Amino acid sequence: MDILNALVAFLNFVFVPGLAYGAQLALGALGVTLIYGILRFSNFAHGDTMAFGTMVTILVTWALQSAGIGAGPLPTALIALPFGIAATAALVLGTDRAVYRFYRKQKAAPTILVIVSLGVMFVMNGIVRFIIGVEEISFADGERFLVTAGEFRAMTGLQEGLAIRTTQAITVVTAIVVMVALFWFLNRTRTGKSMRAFSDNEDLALLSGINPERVVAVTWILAAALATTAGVLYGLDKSFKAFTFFQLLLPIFAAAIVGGLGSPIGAIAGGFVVAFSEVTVTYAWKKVLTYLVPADWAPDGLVQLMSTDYKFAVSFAILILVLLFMPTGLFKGKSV
Amino acid sequence: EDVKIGIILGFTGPLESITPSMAAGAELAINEVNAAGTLLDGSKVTAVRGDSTCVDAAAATAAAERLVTSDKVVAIFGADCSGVTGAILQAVSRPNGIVQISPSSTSPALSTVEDDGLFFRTAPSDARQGEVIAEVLKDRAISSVAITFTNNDYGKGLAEAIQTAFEAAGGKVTISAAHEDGKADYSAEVAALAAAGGEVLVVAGYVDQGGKGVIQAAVDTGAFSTFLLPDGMYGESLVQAIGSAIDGSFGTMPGTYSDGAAKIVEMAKAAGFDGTSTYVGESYDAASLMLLAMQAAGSSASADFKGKIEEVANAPGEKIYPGDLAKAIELIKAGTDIDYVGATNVELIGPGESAGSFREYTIKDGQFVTDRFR
Amino acid sequence: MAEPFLIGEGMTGGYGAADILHGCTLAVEKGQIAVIVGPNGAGKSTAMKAVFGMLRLRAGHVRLEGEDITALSPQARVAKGMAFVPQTHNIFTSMTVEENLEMGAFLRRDDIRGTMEQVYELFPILKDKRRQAAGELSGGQRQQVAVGRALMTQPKVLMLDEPTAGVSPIVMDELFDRIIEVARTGISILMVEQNARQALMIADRGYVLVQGANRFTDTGAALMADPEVRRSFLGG
Amino acid sequence: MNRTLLLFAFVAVLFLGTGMLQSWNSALGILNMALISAIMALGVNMQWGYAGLFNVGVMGFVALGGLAVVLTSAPPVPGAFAAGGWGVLGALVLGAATIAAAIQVWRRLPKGAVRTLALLAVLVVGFFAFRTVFDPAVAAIEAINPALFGNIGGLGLPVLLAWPAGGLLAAAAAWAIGKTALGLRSDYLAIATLGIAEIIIAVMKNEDWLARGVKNMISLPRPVPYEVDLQRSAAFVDWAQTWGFDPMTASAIVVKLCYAGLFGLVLVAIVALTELALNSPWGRMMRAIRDNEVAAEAMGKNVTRRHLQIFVLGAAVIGIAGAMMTTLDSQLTPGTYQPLRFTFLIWVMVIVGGSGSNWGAVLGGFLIWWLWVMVEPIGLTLIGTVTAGMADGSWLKTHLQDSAAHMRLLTMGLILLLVLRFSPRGLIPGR
Amino acid sequence: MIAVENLHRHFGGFRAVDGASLKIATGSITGLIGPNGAGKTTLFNVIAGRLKPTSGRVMMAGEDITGLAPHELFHKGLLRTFQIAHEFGSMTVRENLMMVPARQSGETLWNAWFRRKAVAAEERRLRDKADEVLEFLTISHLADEKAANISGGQKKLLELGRTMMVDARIVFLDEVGAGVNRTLLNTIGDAIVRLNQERGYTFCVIEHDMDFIARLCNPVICMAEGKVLAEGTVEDVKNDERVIEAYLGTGLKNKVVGHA
Ligand SMILES: Nc1ncnc2c1ncn2[C@@H]1O[C@H](COP(=O)(O)OP(=O)(O)OP(=O)(O)O)[C@@H](O)[C@H]1O
Ligand SMILES: Nc1ncnc2c1ncn2[C@@H]1O[C@H](COP(=O)(O)OP(=O)(O)OP(=O)(O)O)[C@@H](O)[C@H]1O
Ligand SMILES: [Mg+2]
Ligand SMILES: [Mg+2]
Repeated sequence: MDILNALVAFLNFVFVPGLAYGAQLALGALGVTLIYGILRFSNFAHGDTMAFGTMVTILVTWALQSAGIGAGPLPTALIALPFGIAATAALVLGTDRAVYRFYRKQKAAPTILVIVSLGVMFVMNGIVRFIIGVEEISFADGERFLVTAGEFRAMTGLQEGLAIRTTQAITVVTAIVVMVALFWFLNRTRTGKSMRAFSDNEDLALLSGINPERVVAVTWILAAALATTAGVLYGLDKSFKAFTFFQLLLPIFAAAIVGGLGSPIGAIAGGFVVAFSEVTVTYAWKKVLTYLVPADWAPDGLVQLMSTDYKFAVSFAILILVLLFMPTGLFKGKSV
Repeated sequence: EDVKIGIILGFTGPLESITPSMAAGAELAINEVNAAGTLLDGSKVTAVRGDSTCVDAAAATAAAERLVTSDKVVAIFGADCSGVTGAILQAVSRPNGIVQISPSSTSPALSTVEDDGLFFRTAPSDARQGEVIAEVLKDRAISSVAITFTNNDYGKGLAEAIQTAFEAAGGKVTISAAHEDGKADYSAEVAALAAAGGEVLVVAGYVDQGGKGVIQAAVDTGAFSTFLLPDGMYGESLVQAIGSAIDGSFGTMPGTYSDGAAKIVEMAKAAGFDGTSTYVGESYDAASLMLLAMQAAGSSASADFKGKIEEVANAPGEKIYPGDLAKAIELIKAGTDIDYVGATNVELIGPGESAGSFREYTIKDGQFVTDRFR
Repeated sequence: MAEPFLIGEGMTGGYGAADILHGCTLAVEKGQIAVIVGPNGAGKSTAMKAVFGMLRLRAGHVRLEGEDITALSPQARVAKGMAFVPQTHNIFTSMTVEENLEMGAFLRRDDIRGTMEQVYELFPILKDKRRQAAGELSGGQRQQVAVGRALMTQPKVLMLDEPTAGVSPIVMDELFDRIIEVARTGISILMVEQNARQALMIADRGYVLVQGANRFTDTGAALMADPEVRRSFLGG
Repeated sequence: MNRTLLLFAFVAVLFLGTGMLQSWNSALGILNMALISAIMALGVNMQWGYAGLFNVGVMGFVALGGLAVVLTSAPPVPGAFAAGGWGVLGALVLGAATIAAAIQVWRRLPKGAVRTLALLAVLVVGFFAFRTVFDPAVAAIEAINPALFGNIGGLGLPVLLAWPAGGLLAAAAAWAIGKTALGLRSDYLAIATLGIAEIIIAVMKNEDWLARGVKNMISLPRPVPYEVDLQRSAAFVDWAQTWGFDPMTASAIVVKLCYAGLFGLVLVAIVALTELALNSPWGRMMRAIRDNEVAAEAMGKNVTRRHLQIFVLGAAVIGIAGAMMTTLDSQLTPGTYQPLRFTFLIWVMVIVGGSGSNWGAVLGGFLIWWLWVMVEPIGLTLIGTVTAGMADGSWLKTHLQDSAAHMRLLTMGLILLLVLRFSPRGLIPGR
Repeated sequence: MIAVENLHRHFGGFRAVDGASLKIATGSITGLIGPNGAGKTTLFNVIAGRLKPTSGRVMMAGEDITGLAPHELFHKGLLRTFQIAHEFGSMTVRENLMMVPARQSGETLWNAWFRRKAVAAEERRLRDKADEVLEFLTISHLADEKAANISGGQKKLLELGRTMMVDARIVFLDEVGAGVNRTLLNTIGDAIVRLNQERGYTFCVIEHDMDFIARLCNPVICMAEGKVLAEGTVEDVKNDERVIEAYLGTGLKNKVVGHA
């Protein structure tokens, strides 16, 4: 019997990684949910917007590093982040001008916009690969860990270690802060409310004196900021690779939808649901149980509900289950 | 005469990050031959690239169809992923009687495929490597391992081979779990692997793909500290990304007694790309074999040179290493038998299969230190 | 006669190729009430939209206080002190009642609490429901929200497209009372009504629109008195 | 109508042009996949264009169609069925029974803790019973020469039978999915179907006994002669030579034409049936449901039932196309099923073609597939032109040339945006 | 015909319908009035199967129809209109009407594919019927217009028109009059009376126009706060103190403005 070790093993392999991954998805999902909430379409280009923002940030980071500028224990990329956001904002505003605005004027159906965003995705996809290539890039510097597994073991004398990465901590904190800020912005500020009004009834918003172009611009700038932040934090934690960022799109959408499209809290909740359902259902409880039960009861098998082959299948099955009971997601999302 | 060779790899799609180096590897051989200028009495070889997308069989065959029927390539180099390789073989190479050599498709199913003697590959067989790895583990007195494999024919085939061989040798495999490439997070896989335990984690994946992600997560959480790295996991980028944490890990990769592998890395460096990237050696060898076989047949028509490929690749004969292509052409012209060894010690057995011998290495201070050859 | 406060003059235009309006003219003086009646599909709503700039006119002008505003966007007209309650889709369904009212006052920079209290006084039910999403309200309650939203603007001209459709008699009376009061403070009111008799009773001016053109124009009382108008348009 | 004809003429010119400028083999190869794509697009259009069902699980039905080919027409694996066939079948029946029992428990028992407990008990017992029967059977099957077989094998029937079988398999799956998930709307239905498609692929990848999983099934039988056989047939060679064709090329073209004929027949049949259906009271009812479900229900239309019907029909059409595609490839490789290619690309076809219109879907299928293949050379040409003026060996030039492959998707994106710009409701908008 | 027994429908904590019990007699034209938010539409929605009741029962001709789906009720002869028009926007006005009749043979795929003739004949009949209804509603000229593009009042007419396409037993009209020109509304009133007398339809009519109610309805039921407040003839109800206070009011305070 060794409850502490069991707990630490669980924290180290399930809770901390799940929490961090959930926060990463949530940050991405916040951007998706914002676009859906205000502009009413599922933006397939979000993954590549994240890639673009991260790419710019990386380029700036390199410049800063070569100029000898750093952020001490924190990654240099955090200094470069504002530049990334600015460039991405410029890009998406330009895209809106050149592409989306036309369809907005036409009052095109949301599915048309989805397919249009698919086109934008292809283009951005190409641009990113043109500029920075397809290779994997690690750009994290500074202290990688708050505490490593080894240090933890030495500190506590336990058999199991607990590792927490700096980026994991930053991501979780950022996700929560951004969620609260976004919720506050949309529900309490004048601009935020005008954005919701615009999404609800565009013609009536016009009749209330709301400037649609401004609403759209603010939405895109926020989306760019969210996408870049999400991308950079993810890239710092894992690494940057254009293709993976594209692949991220799926779990991000899953998070946004299961949380309820258009709801910032939903995006966070959805992120955690997706992450934890991936991590927990296929978890082999052997290790934890071995600590908990007397030695001769220790399980032989892995005590695993499903093998990890079915990780995605299981996490999707959980999403579907959630939706069957809450047809518009955990937090009563919108549907167009 | 202008000899065109079609290079069909997944330039876009899941393997897009390793394909540029593979293509460069093939083109390295082609440039070398062109520089010599002696192939088939001064023919110039040009490479025409096509995108296999790795996953879209229809797009891949369309690209191959275009290269063969429109660009008139005389042979196809590729593809990379076994699925599209098989599709191209059936839909394009066989109907048009074109030789196809894949540098990286390792699916056992391709061994028995109906190919009219047109299909070859330079990537070593999974079964053989499984045996080698089991030996390595045994020699290092390791009795239990966990295995994770990339969920495709290569990964699964290799994992099964390792497991069979290792268990036959009395070892214990605690878990053999798949991971998907290109995914965002591998916590779940690492959690399961860690729970199962084992002295070493065998990672039958790709270095630029999920394999690296799994190692990273395993190192970060302290789940494993020693890894066994089969051929797909060999690459500088692994050390660069993970650093000293994987010191002490070891692996196997196709390798020769000679310094063919080292040579190709040098040559690649001079040409401006990473020669340690996965399948670069195999790519160079595949292209070289194609060209040397043409020379041996004295013709660039597939029907003529398809029979010469095995002859060129195998003993007996004078051994040919990377960088020796000009010499090889001269030797063939002179009627001397050659044995192409190349970067990966190519030896073709059975129906166009590579036998492969392996190099065992350990990572020490961020360097790949060769222990021995098997 | 001096130029009316707001006038849409000789308006011709429609949604697509075919014209709906054919030289239709609507005007309202400062502090007066003008009521538009007519059969369904006559073009009343279209004319209102035209006055508010939500429809491209092929001919005709709209002038406010003598200034030609034909080319202005609806937003710009809001800024000039015009407010409009459309016939349908006239609330923000996903927002609360209170937020709907706030959106009405979007362009105002002063304290809006006073006005909001007035609206709540006029429509007490809205105060009870102020935290509820407007889309969950009953038909008549929604109509009250829509009118309340326009009142929040504190406009110079208030344009209402069938404000009383679906509201109960007691609320309708309150509403008309309020409209009279509002007019007395110097605000011009232009409204479409199917509860035509009540509406014409309080109207300074009445328009009967048929097929996109003015058929009768007179004072409210005179139109009420005209038997032909009563029979054909006011239900006898 | 004129516009429709013109657009089809334009697409025809694209294919003819490919034939003349590149090669007829290429053109026919693209055409064959275009025919299949058009059928897939028709299936999606039935679900979306007629009934507004946002099915993003196209890939799953395509894959099931492919699976049907293996199960019906792959040669049997000696001893496999005897080893574990009955066990697997028994386990599947057991699994279905468990689910049925669980549903009954949920329906019959009153709400409360008892119901939840009973449900859990049924599920847990069922799961373990399933595994006890299933696992050994699977192990037995997979033990049979895993490097080459390890699967239960097919029935060895003619491959043309596999097409309707693919439709049936997809329809059966769609029925089960529809029963559970069609209560969802818009993007929520989308993510559910997307998830189900991923689950289907996960099963196909990991259940080796079914169709060898990621180890792939290759050399599946085909309904048309092999090129090499034609090339070996003296009669054919003579025939080709009398017409002045190179036997090699001729054989490839003849085989492709055979495929094109088969696919074309299926396409024509499906278009005919869908057109008849769409322009009938049935189609009107469907449009009403799409426009306003609440009102349609109040007007006596059984919306749930209709949704299920159209979902199953659309899935069947997609399944048939999936089976045709696997037949054309003569291999099943579960790893190649990716949402971008098998779901979103089909959606692009439907939307660009014009949702709700059958001819639009067909046109979209042809046009987008042609583009998907041709953007590669187009992109390469583009880069070639751009870099032509630059100095050899300059940094930018090499960089651009190295990135040329990525012009493929970029070009695709640009063309997609252009097409949608000039016909924002699709090329042939539906009603 | 319809008996509603102690019906409740709550939204969260809010009781929109709060224990209402009422009867709609066969062959009557029953008026349903009440202040905004009294729960009239919610009651309709529960009866017509759109909403599930929180508790209580709905009987139709002695049969318990609580919780049946709208389309099942339609087949039992229960029709309704919507307060906020629910047209089929992308279909023409005529198609909006033609889709209504139940069990059209062309609605099965088999017939649509293989019995074209019979279907076509049926279509001609439906078309004639639809044109008749359009004629009556004075919107014949809009037959081929998309329903999304007609005016607000015309949409309400279309709502009504749909109920005229089939033989109903009972029709629930939710404020068909709001936004409809009064002259036309009189004609509609006549039609309702005619359908009631000649074909024996039972009607239940929600309306805020008391003149209209007075002309047609007997009895009249007044709801308030989810309950039945008063019930009886028009006169009874009109003179009921509580109804006046909650619903009717006492007319304009300001009467007429000066300028005229
Ligand atoms: N979905 C809902 N959620 C919450 N409250 C609701 C919902 N639908 C209706 N209500 C509330 O129930 C009450 C009754 O609404 P209902 O629509 O039945 O009124 P009504 O009698 O038809 O009024 P009107 O004459 O204005 O149409 C209203 O106060 C309304 O706010
Ligand atoms: N969006 C639109 N597109 C095309 N035609 C329209 C549109 N809206 C209205 N119409 C047509 O314009 C004509 C006038 O419509 P309008 O809405 O102005 O009528 P109205 O007088 O307000 O009628 P009501 O009293 O029924 O509201 C109608 O015949 C209608 O068919
Ligand atoms: Mg109107
Ligand atoms: Mg109501």
